[in-house]
Amino acid sequence: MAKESFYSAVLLDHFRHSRNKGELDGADIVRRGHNPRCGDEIEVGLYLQGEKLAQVKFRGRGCSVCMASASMMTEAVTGCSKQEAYHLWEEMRDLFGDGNENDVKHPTNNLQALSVVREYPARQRCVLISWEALRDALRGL
Amino acid sequence: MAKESFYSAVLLDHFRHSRNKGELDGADIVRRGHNPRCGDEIEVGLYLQGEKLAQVKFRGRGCSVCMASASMMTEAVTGCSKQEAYHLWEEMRDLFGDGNENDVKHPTNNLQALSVVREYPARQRCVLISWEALRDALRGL
Amino acid sequence: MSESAFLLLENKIADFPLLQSAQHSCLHYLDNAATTQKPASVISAMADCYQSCYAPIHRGLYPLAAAATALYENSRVKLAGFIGAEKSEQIVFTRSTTEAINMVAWGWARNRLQAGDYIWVTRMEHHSNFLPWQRICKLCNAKLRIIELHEDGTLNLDAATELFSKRTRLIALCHVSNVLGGVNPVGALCEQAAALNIPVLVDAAQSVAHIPIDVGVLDCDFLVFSAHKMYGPTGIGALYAKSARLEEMEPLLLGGGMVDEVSDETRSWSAIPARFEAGSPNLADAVGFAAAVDYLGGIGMRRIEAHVDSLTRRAGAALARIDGLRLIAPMTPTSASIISFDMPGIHPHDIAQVLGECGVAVRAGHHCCQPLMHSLGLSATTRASFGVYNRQDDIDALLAAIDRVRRLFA
Amino acid sequence: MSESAFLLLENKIADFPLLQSAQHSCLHYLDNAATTQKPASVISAMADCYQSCYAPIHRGLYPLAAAATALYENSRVKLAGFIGAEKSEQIVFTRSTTEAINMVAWGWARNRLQAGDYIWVTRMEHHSNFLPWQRICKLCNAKLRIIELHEDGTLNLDAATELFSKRTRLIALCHVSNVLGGVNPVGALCEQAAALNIPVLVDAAQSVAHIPIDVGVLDCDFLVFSAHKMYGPTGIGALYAKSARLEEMEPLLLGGGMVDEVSDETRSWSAIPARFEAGSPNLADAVGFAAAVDYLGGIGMRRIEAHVDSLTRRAGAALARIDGLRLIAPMTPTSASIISFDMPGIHPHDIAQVLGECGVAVRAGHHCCQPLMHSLGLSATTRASFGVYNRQDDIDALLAAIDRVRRLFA
Ligand SMILES: Cc1ncc(COP(=O)(O)O)c(C=O)c1O
Ligand SMILES: Cc1ncc(COP(=O)(O)O)c(C=O)c1O
Repeated sequence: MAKESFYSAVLLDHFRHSRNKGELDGADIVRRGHNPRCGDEIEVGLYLQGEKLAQVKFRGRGCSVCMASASMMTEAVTGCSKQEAYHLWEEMRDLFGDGNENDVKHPTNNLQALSVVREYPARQRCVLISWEALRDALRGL
Repeated sequence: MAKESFYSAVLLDHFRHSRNKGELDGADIVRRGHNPRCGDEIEVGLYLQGEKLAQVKFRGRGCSVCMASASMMTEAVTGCSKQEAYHLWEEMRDLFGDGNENDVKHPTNNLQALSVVREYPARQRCVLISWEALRDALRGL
Repeated sequence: MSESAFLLLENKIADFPLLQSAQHSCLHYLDNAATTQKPASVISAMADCYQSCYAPIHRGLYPLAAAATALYENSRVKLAGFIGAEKSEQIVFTRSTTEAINMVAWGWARNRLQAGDYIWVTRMEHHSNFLPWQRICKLCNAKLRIIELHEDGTLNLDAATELFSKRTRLIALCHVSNVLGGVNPVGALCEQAAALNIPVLVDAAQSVAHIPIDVGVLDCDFLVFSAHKMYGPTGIGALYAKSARLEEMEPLLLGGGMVDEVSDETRSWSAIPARFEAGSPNLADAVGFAAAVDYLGGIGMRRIEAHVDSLTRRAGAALARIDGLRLIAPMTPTSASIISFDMPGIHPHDIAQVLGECGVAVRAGHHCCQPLMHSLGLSATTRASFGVYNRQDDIDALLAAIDRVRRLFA
Repeated sequence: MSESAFLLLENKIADFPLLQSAQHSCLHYLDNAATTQKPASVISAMADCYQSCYAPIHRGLYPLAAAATALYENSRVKLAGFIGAEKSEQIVFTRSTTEAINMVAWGWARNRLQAGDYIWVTRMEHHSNFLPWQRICKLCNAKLRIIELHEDGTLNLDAATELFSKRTRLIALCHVSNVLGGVNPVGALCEQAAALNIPVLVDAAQSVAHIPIDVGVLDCDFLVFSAHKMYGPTGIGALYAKSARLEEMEPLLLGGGMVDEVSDETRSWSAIPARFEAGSPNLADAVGFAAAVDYLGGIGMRRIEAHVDSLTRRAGAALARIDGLRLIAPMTPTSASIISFDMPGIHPHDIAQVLGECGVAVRAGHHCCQPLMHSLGLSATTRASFGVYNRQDDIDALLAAIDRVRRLFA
């Protein structure tokens, strides 16, 4: 048995009861992220108010990590400025991107449940799909 | 040190004082054998009297095994009928050819000095060059 | 079936250092279709080679080099014997199954393909037996034709109406699918194809460790497999071919050891099989490969087949009884070593991850079979696959872990 | 030179099980340019991998598979560090130097070569760095141009007037010749070539074990080498390339693990380096490769260079004094690890055979360098080559054995 279960209560909760999940009608911008290797696919929609992300929603299908990560992402960036959100994306990329190094900051507060995924390189893409959609949406604004 | 020296007195004698070596003028047929991998090259000439090989000569260049084998070959087949000579070639092929088996007859009398070469697959081609020229000459008659 | 009738092989775990180590005492390794564990005899054969008989091959004139060359060529002879090849020269050591197929596609098929010709594969092929043909067909303006499947995962040969047409240059198919696990009727296919002079390539990557193969009986033109899926080392595989096919084949890799004469403008190939083994031979892995063949031979392929088949059937029957679990291919009388399944609503990655936490190693994904996945309407499946060292307790652990998956994600 | 100044490395024989075994206690292994012996650390790293961390790479979702994947990717990181590559993705694991060169010739050069273009190689190239270019040039109606040599075996760059012409698409040359042993001025060549945007491939097969290499400084576009010539396992090598070159390169082998999406008609490549590693990765040999890098790093490349260079010089000086023996290339200030010689009237095969009987392992033949042999007017030479474990007594044994050759064949 692994020492620490991959499936923490927080992760499972975000998977079972995903936040901000639903149709993306009326979003200012929608972008898609996907992993062709496993067919997972997430669309992320941003709703702006001035410079701030008033609401961030997603829809799509994927494994528990993919769905939980999307759910956590929407919570983490709602209320952020575009710069703050982009900065969070950069932190996630450094943590879960290819060739990530060990000397990176671990995610703060509500993203911590994803840390365990770093030990499973094969699942890291699952974390990033929604974040990549967020990045593309931010760039597209 | 190897148990049995590769260079027996017989082999060295045939190398240093090769029998039947020289120009092939007036031969009934001349054929060439060569090993492109090491540049060795032997020409064999047959002189017939009726069905018998009255004389067999060679010329060329090569390593000691190649030259000694050619010299021994000329001694072994001189006086033979064409069939007898061809039969000797077949025995040599079985002994020194690729994928030779262990259950073959070892060479008789004056060819015995070559037996040790069987332990060195890399040198087996050296033995066969002159025999292949002999085979081609016999077939060409 | 009683336990005793079922346990055809005594416990083999003691032969496998990784499986008997304390560290992995709770491991239920059911990822054998991806790669198998290695017996001590294979590991030590390679170490012994490096420790007591290591030298360059084919060129050295000193005793150690002659001994190393003999070791290498003996491995070839062993491999030839294992699959019933007539001559050891018919075995080319390759890097893998994948390389072997690329060698045939590029070196043999390409020069024979005309615009409009067909190469046939099946819907269940691994990418390694699909992509090389796709590329070669594109290059030659030929057509890649696909034998589709029946609902039960078997080949729908009736629908492949042009399979035995005059335009077919080659049929390339797996002996056993790495997703569905069924055994394809390669013998019958080879026979029909031979009557029309159509060469057949058999991808034996998934069968060679579990099913006795005799190329003399099978009569295929090409057979390819990898050592690492048959308890041998990584980094080596084999291409068997009929001598006439090898004579027709152009080498994919050029370099040292495969030419007789080289000038600035030209070169002449060496004899077969050296012609297809450019570069310094992979001595140690060839020795390990031969040791794996010895290991299999020591147990006996018929006994292995019965053992693995029996395990697969038991597991299949038990899985089929689980609510919310669907076998991808129904168990057929010709199943072998592999079971794929699906738990609708639960992602295969999550299934495999939870199973992994329970010490049950299985694989989830498309298994390098996207054409098949698309046709099944799935993006991934979960796969359990069996080997000589597996036992009933591995099946029990698999079932218990699936129960946990259901509780976690229900 | 005094013995103490010379003996830069303490005795390394204890690190090498084969050399320290009783069976080979009289062996003087001087065939290092063909392949080197393996230290215990390399042999046990591979055995350990099979015994405690073996599983499929890149696809498994269970802890053992994650650990095996980390082991594989760590090996890549080690290799990258060893040659100073910026990113580990720039290291592609190949089967060998030979495969790496074929990958570049087929996958990169072919798509860039137009009729009339040049690829330049040198007169001293190994067949592995000659034949792939010869074939690709023929295929594309390009011209294979050859940098000829001075009498002393160095490159005659002045005579290669069109080397830096607009038509040159690539310069491919060895860092160190496997026959002549001199070090080519690859740094200066790369610099000149870079100014004209001409890519350079450096065949480091003979240098990487003896000379520190930093691709950051060297600035070549491609660098290729094999593990088995640097105290590592057989069956694995590496291709380093600049990221831009890798992006331009088409994969030679297609199969599992190197595609993202596959449909019946198309496919999309995976990211680099996976794109170039079709089929199941060669985990154990990658681990052994990394262990070899650790071994070299543990001694220090500068110390190894000094040791091997010193031995080579000593042997060269002694051989040069022997009547009836001719060094093929005079010792230059840049000699490294290799000496070829000729004894007119005595066939190299006989020299090597007698040396072999005396326990001195050297190589005789064309060394897969027929273009060079033709230009030297020889069909073969005898070659002695040095490694970390060689010492003065190996040179003494070589000299004594050559004396025996002279007496036997005088
Ligand atoms: C200079 C050089 N290049 C290339 C090679 C080919 O290396 P490998 O046989 O490991 O592919 C060799 C050695 O055989 C060599 O000496
Ligand atoms: C059916 C089948 N063919 C080909 C391959 C490719 O084998 P390898 O990765 O050893 O080249 C595999 C396994 O990966 C397979 O299962």
